[in-house]
Amino acid sequence: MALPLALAGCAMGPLSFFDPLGPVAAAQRSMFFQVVAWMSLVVVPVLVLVPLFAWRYRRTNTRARYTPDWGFSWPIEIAIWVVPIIIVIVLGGVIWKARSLDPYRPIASAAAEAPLEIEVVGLDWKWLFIYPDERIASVGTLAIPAGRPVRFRLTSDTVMQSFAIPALGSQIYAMAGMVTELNLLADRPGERRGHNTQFNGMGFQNQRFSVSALPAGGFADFVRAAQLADRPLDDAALATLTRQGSARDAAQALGAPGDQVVFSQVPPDLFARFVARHRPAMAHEMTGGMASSTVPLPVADPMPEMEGAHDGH
Amino acid sequence: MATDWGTLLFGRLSFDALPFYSAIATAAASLVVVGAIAVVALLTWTGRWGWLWREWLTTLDHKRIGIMYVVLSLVMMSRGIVEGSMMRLQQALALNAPGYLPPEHFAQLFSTHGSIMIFFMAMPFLTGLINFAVPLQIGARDVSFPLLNAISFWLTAGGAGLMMASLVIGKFSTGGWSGYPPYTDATFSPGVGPDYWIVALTLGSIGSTLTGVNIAVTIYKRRCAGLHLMRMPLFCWTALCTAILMIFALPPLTVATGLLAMDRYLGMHFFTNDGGGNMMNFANLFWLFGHPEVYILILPAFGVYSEVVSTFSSKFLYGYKALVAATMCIAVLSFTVWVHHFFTMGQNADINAAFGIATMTIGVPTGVKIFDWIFTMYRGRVRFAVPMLYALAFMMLFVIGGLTGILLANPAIDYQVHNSLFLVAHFHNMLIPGLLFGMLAGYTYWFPKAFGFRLDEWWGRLSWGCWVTGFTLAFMPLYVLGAMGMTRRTVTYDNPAYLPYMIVAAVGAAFLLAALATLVTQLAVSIRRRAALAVPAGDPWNGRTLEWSIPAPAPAYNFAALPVVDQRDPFAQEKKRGEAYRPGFIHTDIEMPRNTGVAFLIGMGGAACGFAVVWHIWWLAIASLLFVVATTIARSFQTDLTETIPASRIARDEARWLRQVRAAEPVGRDDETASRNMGLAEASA
Amino acid sequence: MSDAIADHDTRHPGLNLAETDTFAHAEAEETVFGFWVFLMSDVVLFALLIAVYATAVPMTDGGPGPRDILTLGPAAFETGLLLLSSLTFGMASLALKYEDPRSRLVGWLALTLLLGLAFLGLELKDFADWSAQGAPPQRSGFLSALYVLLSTHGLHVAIGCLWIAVMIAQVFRFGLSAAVKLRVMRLALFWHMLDVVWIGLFSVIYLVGLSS
Amino acid sequence: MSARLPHETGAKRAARREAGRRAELRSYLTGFALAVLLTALPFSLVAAGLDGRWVLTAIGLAALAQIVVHFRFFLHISLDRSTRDDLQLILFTSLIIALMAGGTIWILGNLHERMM
Ligand code: HEO
Ligand code: HEM
Ligand SMILES: [Cu+2]
Repeated sequence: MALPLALAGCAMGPLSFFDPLGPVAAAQRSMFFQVVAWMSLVVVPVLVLVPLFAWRYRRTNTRARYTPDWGFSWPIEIAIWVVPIIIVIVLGGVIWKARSLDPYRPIASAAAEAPLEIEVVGLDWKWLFIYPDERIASVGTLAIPAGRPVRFRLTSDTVMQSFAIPALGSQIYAMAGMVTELNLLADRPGERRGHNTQFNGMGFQNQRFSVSALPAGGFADFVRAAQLADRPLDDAALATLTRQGSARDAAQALGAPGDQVVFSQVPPDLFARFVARHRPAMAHEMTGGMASSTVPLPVADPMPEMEGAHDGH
Repeated sequence: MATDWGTLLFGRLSFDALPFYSAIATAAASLVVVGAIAVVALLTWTGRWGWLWREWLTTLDHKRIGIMYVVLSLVMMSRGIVEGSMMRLQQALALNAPGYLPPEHFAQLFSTHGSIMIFFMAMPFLTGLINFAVPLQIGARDVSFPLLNAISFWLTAGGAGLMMASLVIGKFSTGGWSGYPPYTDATFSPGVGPDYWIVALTLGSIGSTLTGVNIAVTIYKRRCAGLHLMRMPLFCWTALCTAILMIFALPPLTVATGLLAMDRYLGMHFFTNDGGGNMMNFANLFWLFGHPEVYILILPAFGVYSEVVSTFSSKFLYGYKALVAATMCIAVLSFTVWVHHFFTMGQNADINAAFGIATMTIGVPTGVKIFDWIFTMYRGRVRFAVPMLYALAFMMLFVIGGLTGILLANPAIDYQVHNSLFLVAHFHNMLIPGLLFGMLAGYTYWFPKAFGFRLDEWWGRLSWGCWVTGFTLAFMPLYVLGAMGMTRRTVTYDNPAYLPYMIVAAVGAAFLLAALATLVTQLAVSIRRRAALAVPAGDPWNGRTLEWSIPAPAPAYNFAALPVVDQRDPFAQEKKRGEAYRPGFIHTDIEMPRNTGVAFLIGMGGAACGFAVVWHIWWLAIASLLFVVATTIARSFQTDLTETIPASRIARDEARWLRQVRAAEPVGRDDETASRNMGLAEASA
Repeated sequence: MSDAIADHDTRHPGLNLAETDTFAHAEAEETVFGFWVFLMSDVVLFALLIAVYATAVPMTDGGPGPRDILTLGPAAFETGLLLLSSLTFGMASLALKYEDPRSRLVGWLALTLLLGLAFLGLELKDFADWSAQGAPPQRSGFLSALYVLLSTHGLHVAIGCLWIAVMIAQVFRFGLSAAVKLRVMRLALFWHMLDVVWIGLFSVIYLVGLSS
Repeated sequence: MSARLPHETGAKRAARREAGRRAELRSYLTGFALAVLLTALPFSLVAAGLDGRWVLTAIGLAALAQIVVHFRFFLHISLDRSTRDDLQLILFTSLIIALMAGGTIWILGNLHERMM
């Protein structure tokens, strides 16, 4: 099985870690093969011995030895316990080392730049990406600078979702009123895709987005263009976004072409307010108790539509 | 006011609940209704209602209850496989196209399919085999608590009935078999779907908890003289460990679904987004149950393989003690690994690593088992009868699923393939070649003991071929799709690279449908040929354990005289010493529990209560609950609960059987599948 | 059954009938043991509810926390009632074992029943008081967990009360038959286990909640 | 040891019964007294408004001790050879509870720390 996967390589498409764009996914891929290789040490013998013994000791083969009362042997016994134990110890070591791939752990990079902060809000059925320092946001597309680590902080304004960009690395859940973290790095420019992997309703299959790892200059251009574009993330835009529908639906409603929208003039504490909607006490801590953090989000109550779309009619 | 009366009487139930929202749903519902009407008509036509009531609905005989469990399981399996195939067809058609299933219907399908397959196919199947075989293998006349046994069955059947009802009245949950809130909370799923899910699972899990208690106590307290624990057949060991897992692993499920019900019905805040709810509690509770559950499922299958490999290799089981130890290791370890189902939730790397390593540890005893079976074949005389074919296919395919399990157990790799079709491939790889093949092997193996005739061999092999081909084609491509990033529970997709794999998988699903069809055909053919396939002497496979030492079908009281055992594989040893088939010296009267409708009534009362709760028909909920309580109390005032089978009748039965044995011609193993096989094995195997 | 049963060998928890009723004692080996196994499953359920409660304590959503609504007095009183009921059930068990006059057994059972009902009454009063103070179970995750944990135990007590009533009826109807004895023995296990569970509950909810 | 020695006279048997009964009564009363004590102790600590880690420890220990008392005196679980079966069952249950409840608190505590 490993072989076709390895051969397939880049043919695996834009959602696969078998065609990695960053060190985390690359490490995961190599670990995948490592585990397969170690496991083969015991799996291959099984795949060989089962047909071999079944055939050699088939009833019609009267030449084979027959020892009906034999039922134990220390050497065999020791081998079948000890070899797997050793493999488990080795693979346990692999796991122990792989703790460095903890999604919360910042990724070191050659560039001394601080990681780019991106805040991610899971909506039905799209992700809202907020660049707090740049005061821009996007839906349906995620642009990141290649070579600079990115630190995502995630929450959800609806049910649980799981944020994944396989080519870059790990996925992690996003839940309402809570914040999870994810650190990723694209080590070279490229185009890939990301999605939600946790079923969350009837538009789940559309919750995908494009990922562009841009060269440093390209990213700066992206930010500048977004800031200049006159599409503020105001209350009306937020109300549209939080309505159920895909990124394409949102883009359409906002009069943007295609399935992506980029926003400017993002309110500074938008993410905190999304969190606060579901856990008022928390936003206080996040923003150092600033009063603004408890200002309710001016979003339309999504309840009425949700009823229909989640439960169907 | 009229509307208030309507609500009072019918709760949320209205004509909108009928499945006219899509042609396919209407068709499925009609099929259920037509099927039910057909069964009722057939029973009335053939005048079998009385027979059904006396012989089956009121029975407390562990063998019949076991058979009813298996029948229930096969019925639910048919639905589950059809649903699985419908999803495969959808995905084969869904590249940049809506396919033929609307998303909501697709979501109901994976939810019902998963819930049915786990709770109303796999659980009843293994419970049925355990019920049927364990008392026979330990030389007992019944389980410890026959009435409780029947209650467990009827509660489970009630849960299954609600699953079927959800097809006709209202809709099922769309939250998957794991039903994660807040998606399944009232805010996001205000309909009846999750309520059906909660109620059906609750009935099933009460049934399973009670079964667990019953089986564990039976094995502890009812073994025949001389049958020490370390002389028990391996199937009994796995049954014991499964029972213990049921006792301790089902409470978390009850808590999880119960608290979700509190959220939904009483507006509480256990798992809601707001109000201080925390869905992570649900994930934690669900998998505290969910992980041991998969070992509840697999252990009895392991037990069957142990019996089958030994019997069809005509050899002592290799490494009996190691197999026992490995079984116990698996049972205990299965409580220590649940976090691997939510590595991506956010807990720290140390916790993930600890649980990842613990997860891999289970591979060691599992591997020991596999090698033990391999070395059981070594220097044996292997016969490729249907149960053995299943065992061989299992060993080859299961290790691949085990390998992918070890991959998933590595948190860093799981961060990638979690929620992908890679995971779906992994668990079907465990569930079909592991669990289902084991159940089918057990079904084929013990069928003659239940009904007195073997299953047709040719159709059995054909079915086996379909299962193996179908599984391989339907699920191996999913590993690749998962690695390509395709998520589970996806109704449509836009990546053309997925399509070829999806088509192969759909072809595989067609084979699996054929496997189901051949299984049914096999049963029909075997019933028609039952005279030629009869094995009245009771030992068609040259068996080694106690259940083969009695007639087929086994008499209601199992053993004319309770056996005494002095070593492992007692019947094989008896045959070897030429001591088998000796008449008992003295026969005594046997007291057996008398049939009663109480269990049936309690089960149906439970189901009615569940239905009423789903639809908020509170008067009915209260009435049926009171009915269940009253029935229980009334039963406790009944005396005269047993009936006596006179010694004379037992002696007569036994004499008749011994005449049949003497009349039967002993067959060698080459003629095992010929109609000459009357269930008497030649002395030299 | 075997001779082993004839001596003091008990293979089940609870009352040992070996000296007074061999027949019931032999039956008990299986029946009472089975019920005990079931109780273990039930205890796990409570342990999980307690764990859920522990994780829910901070989830007050700005509403009342443990210190705002819990009071030690009623808890101590409820604890006393349950503890006393354990003793009265113990007396009932002895009356059963030594085949005292029926009235004595019934008397102890009835007393236990009263104590159980009093406990339930107090618990319901607690619930009513808290709800009146703006702390109903719908207020927050913490309060949901509190009510559900307490009322699951309460539900068990209620079932125990119903069971006691049924057993009183059965004593009148059947006398001290083996079946009745076995049922009372199982009921005893149930009742005592409820008290054990209560130890966990009052320690975690009231004592830990109100200390520190 | 056996209760039914065939040559035992009626009067002797009655006396033995009476002795057995008194012993059991004493056992119940002892259990009750210990349980009251082990309840009163932590209640009074908390009522006195004491706090700190040691109070929590004391509450835990008292609860544990009281559970043992209930098992020993009311449920008649002992360390005798013959009752090992149920003792093992209790220990296994404790193990499961430790794993499940302990694990839950550990994991959810960690999640709480990292996500809220
Ligand atoms: C019967 C069912 C069954 C069985 C037996 C198993 C067995 C195993 N499972 Fe699987 N599983 C099953 C059913 C499921 N699993 C799941 C999910 C699941 C996940 C979570 C993935 C995720 O959600 O992201 C992990 C980590 C594993 C790991 C394992 C491991 C390590 C084993 C081991 O027990 C395998 C052991 C066998 C081995 C290893 C092969 C033989 C051993 C040899 C040859 C010796 C050498 C071994 C070593 C050196 C280790 N499983 C889910 C998903 C539920 C859902 O999300 O809907 C289901 C239903
Ligand atoms: C025999 C033919 C079978 C087919 C064709 C089949 C097919 C499928 C499909 C298509 C899915 C949905 C995958 C997705 O999420 O995209 C699925 C899910 C599932 N299947 Fe099967 N399956 C089969 C047998 C079984 C058996 C025997 C079991 C269990 C004993 C089982 C248990 C499950 C479970 C638990 C799920 C997950 C449901 C969920 O996502 O909540 N399946 N299956
Ligand atoms: Cu698992």
